[in-house]
Amino acid sequence: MKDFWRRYRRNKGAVLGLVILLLVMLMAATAPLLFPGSPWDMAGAPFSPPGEMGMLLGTDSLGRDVAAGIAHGARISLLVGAVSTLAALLVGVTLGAIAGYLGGIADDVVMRFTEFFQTIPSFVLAILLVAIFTPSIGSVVFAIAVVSWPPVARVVRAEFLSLRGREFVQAAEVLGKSRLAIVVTDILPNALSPIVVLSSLMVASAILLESALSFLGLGDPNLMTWGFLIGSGRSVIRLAWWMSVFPGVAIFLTVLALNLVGEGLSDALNPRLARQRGAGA
Amino acid sequence: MSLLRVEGLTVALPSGGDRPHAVEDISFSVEAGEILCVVGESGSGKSITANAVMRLLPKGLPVRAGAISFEGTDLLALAPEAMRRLRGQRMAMIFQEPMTALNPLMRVGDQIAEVLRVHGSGADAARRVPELLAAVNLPDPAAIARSHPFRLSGGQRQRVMIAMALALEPALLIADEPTTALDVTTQMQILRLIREIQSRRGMGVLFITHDFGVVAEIADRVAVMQHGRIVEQGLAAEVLNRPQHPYTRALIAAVPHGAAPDRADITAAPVLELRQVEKTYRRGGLFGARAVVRAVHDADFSLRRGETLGLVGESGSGKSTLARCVVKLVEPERGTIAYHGTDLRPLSRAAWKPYRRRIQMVFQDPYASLNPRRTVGETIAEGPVTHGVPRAKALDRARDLLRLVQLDPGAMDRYPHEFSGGQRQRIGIARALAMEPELLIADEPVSALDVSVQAQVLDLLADIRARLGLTMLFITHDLRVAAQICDRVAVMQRGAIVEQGRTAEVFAAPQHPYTRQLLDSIPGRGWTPPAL
Amino acid sequence: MTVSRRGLLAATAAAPVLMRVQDALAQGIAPRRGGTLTSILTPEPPVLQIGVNNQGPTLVAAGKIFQGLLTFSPTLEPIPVLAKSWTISPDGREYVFRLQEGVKFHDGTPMTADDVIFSITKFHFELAPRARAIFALIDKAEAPDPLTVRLTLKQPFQPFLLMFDTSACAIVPKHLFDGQDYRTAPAVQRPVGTGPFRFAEWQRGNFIRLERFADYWKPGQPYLDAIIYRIVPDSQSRRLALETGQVQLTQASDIEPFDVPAMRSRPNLEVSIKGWEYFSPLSWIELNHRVKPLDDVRVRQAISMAIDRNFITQRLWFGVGRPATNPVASTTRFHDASAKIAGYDVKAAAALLDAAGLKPNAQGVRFTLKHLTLPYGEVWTRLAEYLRQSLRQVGIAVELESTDAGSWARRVGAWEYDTTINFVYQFGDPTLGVERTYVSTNIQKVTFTNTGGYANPKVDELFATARNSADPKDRQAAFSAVQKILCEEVPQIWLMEMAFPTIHDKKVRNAITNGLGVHASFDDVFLTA
Amino acid sequence: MEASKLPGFLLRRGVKAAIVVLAIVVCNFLLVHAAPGDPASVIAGQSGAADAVFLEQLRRQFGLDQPLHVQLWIYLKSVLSLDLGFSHRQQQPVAALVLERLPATLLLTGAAFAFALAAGVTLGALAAQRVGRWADSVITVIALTFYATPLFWVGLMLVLVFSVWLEWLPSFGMSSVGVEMHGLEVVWDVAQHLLLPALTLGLFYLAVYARLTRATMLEVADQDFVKTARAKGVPEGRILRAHVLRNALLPVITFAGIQAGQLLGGSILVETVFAWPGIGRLAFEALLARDYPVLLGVFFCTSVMVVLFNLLTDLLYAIIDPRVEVAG
Repeated sequence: MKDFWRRYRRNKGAVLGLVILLLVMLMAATAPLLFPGSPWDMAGAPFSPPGEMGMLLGTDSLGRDVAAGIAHGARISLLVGAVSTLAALLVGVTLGAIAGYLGGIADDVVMRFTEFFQTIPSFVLAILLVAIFTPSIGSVVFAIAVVSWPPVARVVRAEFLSLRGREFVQAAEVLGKSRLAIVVTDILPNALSPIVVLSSLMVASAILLESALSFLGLGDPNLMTWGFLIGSGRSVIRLAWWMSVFPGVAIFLTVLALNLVGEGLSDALNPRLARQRGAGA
Repeated sequence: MSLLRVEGLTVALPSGGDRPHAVEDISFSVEAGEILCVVGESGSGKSITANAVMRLLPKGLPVRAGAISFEGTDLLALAPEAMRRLRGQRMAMIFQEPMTALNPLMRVGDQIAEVLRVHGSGADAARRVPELLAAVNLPDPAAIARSHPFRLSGGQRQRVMIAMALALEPALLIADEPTTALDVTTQMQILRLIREIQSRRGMGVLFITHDFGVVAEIADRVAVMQHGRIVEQGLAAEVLNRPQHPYTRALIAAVPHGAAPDRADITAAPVLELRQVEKTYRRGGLFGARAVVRAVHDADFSLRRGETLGLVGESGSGKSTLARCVVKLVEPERGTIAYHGTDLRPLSRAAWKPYRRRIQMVFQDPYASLNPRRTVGETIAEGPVTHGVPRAKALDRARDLLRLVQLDPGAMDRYPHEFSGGQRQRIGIARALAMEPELLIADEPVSALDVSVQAQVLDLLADIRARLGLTMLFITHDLRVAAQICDRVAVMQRGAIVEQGRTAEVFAAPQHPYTRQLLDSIPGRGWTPPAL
Repeated sequence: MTVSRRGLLAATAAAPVLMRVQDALAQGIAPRRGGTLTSILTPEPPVLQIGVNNQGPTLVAAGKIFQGLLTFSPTLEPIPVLAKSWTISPDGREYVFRLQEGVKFHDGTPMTADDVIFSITKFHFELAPRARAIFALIDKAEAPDPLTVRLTLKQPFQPFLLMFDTSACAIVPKHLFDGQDYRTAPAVQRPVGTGPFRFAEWQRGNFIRLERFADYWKPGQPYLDAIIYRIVPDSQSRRLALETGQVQLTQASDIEPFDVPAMRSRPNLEVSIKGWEYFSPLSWIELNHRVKPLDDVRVRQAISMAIDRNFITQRLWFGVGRPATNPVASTTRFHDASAKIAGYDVKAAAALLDAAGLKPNAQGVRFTLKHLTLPYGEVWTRLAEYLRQSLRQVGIAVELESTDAGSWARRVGAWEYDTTINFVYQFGDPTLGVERTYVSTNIQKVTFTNTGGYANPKVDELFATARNSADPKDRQAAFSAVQKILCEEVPQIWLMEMAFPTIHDKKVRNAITNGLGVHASFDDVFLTA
Repeated sequence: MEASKLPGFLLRRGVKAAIVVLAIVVCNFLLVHAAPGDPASVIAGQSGAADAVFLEQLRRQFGLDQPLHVQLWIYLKSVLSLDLGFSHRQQQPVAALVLERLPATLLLTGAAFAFALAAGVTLGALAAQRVGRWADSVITVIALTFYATPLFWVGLMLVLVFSVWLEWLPSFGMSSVGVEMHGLEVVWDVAQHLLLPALTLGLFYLAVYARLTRATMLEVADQDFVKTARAKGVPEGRILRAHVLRNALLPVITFAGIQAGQLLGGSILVETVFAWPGIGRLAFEALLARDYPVLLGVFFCTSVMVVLFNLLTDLLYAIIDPRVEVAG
């Protein structure tokens, strides 16, 4: 653990990312304190630019505080990102494990299935799903999960495939351990690091996906999200640039942070790659 | 003036290494028309020396001191461009891994032609390439030139590498363990090839190896390296037969002497009997191109209590597959695997479980055979625990076992990566013994280890076998090793056992031509390590 | 700021509303032949055949291709178009139209009484529900001569004439439809009418091009060579197109309300909210009376009083439109200004809810309502959000459900909603555009009927009287009465008399000359040099 | 691999592709029909007023009175005869609608893809070559930035800057209408309209490819055969081109193949922001209007395109990498 952190620290970008991420989380956590009441409350005059009338980041077309929106939106965006990623991991890891460990026909079937899901333009699929189950946080999370598990399955499968052939797994077989025991105690722990790295990136893309959906008006109408803010600010971008610019920046920073953290993790988890990445990134 | 002269060369290691210098103050020279073997165990700095001469050292390993003069010019002072012009033209290099040393996407011919091209003689590439391929005794040079590397065998690729190296008739050839990855027979051919070409052209050769057999085979002079220093150098005959430095002596002592011990016949009841076991691999599924490989067939043998049977053969001969069939890691299509009379082959996973205690296995790669995420203690105790032994008890036993394999019981709570290859192999053995097996299957247990370590592990195995009365199935490609440890050997070729019998007899009077070929290929078979 | 004020002044000063060609001449501006008018159409209409589709965009574009017998002034006086003149029998049952001479369809065939009768009694009767409802009153339709049409009604129907505008009853060529499925006839894809412009080209998702019809029956007209409607789904792109002069005219909801002030301040642009008198759309919060406690009149009144209609008009629609005062828009006939709904008063609203026995809980919530957001764009979403916040003030929690046009229509049609927003055209006369929402006889599982399920015999009776009497005075009486009752019972929460900004380059003249504004035929529109 | 083996290879992949397409068609059909709201009520809603008679008429037209499996069977049969059904909302055959929009999308995605790949690989290679130096850092940061920025937001910002403030480029549409243009003028005009959308769509994938190229190049650079080349005295420049880059491109190609579908997805956003008349927007509008036939058509069309594209990359791969057929 200690030298993990040491290796992680070596990647300056990753540290920066971690700091940003922590700040965003802090903001999400303290949103109700920073901005008491609902982010939907009409707190000031519509379209007042940043700084004016005590509105740090200005107000929107109904005089709602953009800053409040961003703070409260952080909670939802992070939540959606995390939950949908967890769901995707659940599906992806299970299928990937089955395919990779059992191999043969099981592998074939699962992989065809995965390929199939990767062939459908995922964003189109996401839109479709959300529309079918009517926009709500549930349907959004579901849609994101559905379109983001295939990469996990592929990675996990590859890992399992290679680990299955490794001698320590064969040794476990020879010791007479049960399949489940082997998967759980021998293979999974060694396949973890790529999954960890991947999931940090998945949270990032989940947040992007959510914002894209909200942008197209497919977000949960009762929840304040960054995507919604941009969506509502988009049409007035020339009247009130701050409405879409600041949430955009928020998304950018968060996603950036998650990516940096992801790189840091992969550096720390497999030093070989870290050397390759060199001082870059 | 020597062809190559290295003086007081010191190469630094990146900080945090186990020692400050990879190579420290070494001096040697290579004359035109001679072969200098630099011999040493892994980490002795021999490869770094070779790369330093080519100035192919990674940035992490800067040259700190010393001079390298080649044909009178100081290489270390040379501008990169000038150095590039020397490489491939005056001095060439071949590497250990023929499989990865060629660009997979480039036709072999083009890769050879590239050497000519980049050194300005691309004009006659069309003519020279086939010549060169012929010169390294490759059949149908034209065809080979047109094919991609993945179509060639390891030996063929190494020949291609040599052809490439010789393309511009360099004065110096640096060979970095060029035969280590090859089978004995191929290795012998390559060694002969290098020898022949070198003498024909009067090149100087700097030959890096860890195998004294190879040294005995081709070296004119030898330099022995330990921990980045040359501890002894001199004429091959001298060093091999009258080593002075204790380290050299130790190394040579460790070389398996190959003389088969003449043991009494074992007449005990057979523990394991294999009959008509067949395993065939079919590659490619619904959409892939099919390929059928008969991995094992006609490989009957029986193994009596207390006996050690050696399965010898080259890679791909099916020896490992056969061994894995016995422990159901591979499931053969037909045949019987009778263990004390009961056929194990048809048994289900569950039905197999009780036999797991009796039959255990030691694996080849000490780095891959231990789960990096569990402590040594757990690893060893795991087996018994799976079979219902209380954890505490299993852990105590594990401690004893560590002692048995000559490791400090303090190792219990440490993780594999904190151990050296030899130590890991001991842990692997301990893991197998924890089950108190009757039959131990050892799959190339020492081939990944350095000579000295190899010797220790072999002794350990011999000792344990004697103490516990183990029956052993010992898989190896190294005939010297087989000779040293096995009562009987079975020689495998392309999935079949072509000859088996008492070790001494097989070695003394091989019946099958292939066995003979194998024996002829033992490097330095003319040389018997002196008893020290 | 000063700039924009000057802009405003300019706008009012030079308002071309109702500026007919002769007025222009009087002002010394000779109508100029030639030039192409580029405008915008959103959303892209499915087809340009009025009748097969009667959505706004279709009417705007097809209004140049097709013509009706009449059109209407801003005060809803009939203006002759294809009908040169007309007479109505004293008993209000016989209508005789004299048709214009020399009117040709775009395929060259002359338009005759046959075409008119076909259009009325067959084409629109089958295709358009609205038309079917009213033309069902026609007892006999005859053509004494090729240029005369006589329609005899089963009973007097005073708003009858309002049905003869292009948007309600465009005259189509009989020979291209008779005996075919009107929806799939080839002519639907290449519409043929009598209008000043003929259909030329349609690159779906890109643009529609109409070109001057040389044989148009008004000599020398139209003035324009062509009209191009570009399809631009993004509102900001639309605004940009207008500002950069890529288009010279926008209408309906092309330009989002919040952009209107900026447009007003542009010296080269003309902003007008006139030209919707015929349609006079009125928007309201549609309540489902089947959902408790919405059946309680006090609750409805409370909701109505909890909403600040001025905020909505000023903040959301930026002054485009007027706060609604009663169910009949002030621009529709028989509007009674004396009937008014109670004004914005949060305290009173809360009191009413208390009276209704709906006490707030710990979170200050009396009860929760679902609100189906109208999926017609930005501003409607904003409106829903505004309603949620302002109703929360009086202790009503509102949960928004966002949906797409499809589901919205389905759910409203199937009564599967608590509250939603709705707006309908009034077509100039309460009988045509208001009645349908309140009479119990029209409670159907179909959109734009009395989906709210409000039922009041008195109201039914008064609407019936108004419908059946031929005398405007009697009708006015009935309508006034019904307006008073409705203002008391607030079956729906009327929000705004909607208006849509028509914005055009000052070079474009006569963009709005009657009560149908941009839906007009544009045969007198011209571009100044 | 040898040309002789190519047909067989293509056949195998072709069969595979066909199966996938079929599966997609069925799946799309079921998905879209799981959606609430039938098209009849939609049109009823939008035609301003409606009555039960009218609704019934429509339902019959749409074949919505048929049971689902019958509708599926009908759809499949017609799809196989390349008839994608009839859009009753648009009063047009779906195939016509889709094909009408297809070129625009192909142009957009094609341009974006080409740009992303070319620029991405170049930048990635540059970064790998100068690993650890400032150029590398700059490129990495740029890549990361675009990688982390929402597509539509980039689009908005580009419009804000280049159309609104600088007024250099048109902000929407595919061509200026009503202006008489000939030959090169048209091309130039379309190019101007194409620039911003293609850029928006391309930047994200540029980032992806740049990162990927850099990583793989560094990985390849570590491999033995590169060292061999050095030992042969091959100049660094040539090593990079002939040995490292060529090998590093393989994973990039594979990835590009997988990405094709995502690219199409992204085009929905971009086409909406820039009013680009392509199938992406058609799909979204069709969805909001519950225009089943069009949706099905668009999905069928996109999936076919993706599959075809994968086929293409497979082929390319097979040509570049001799080992392919052994890989099976």
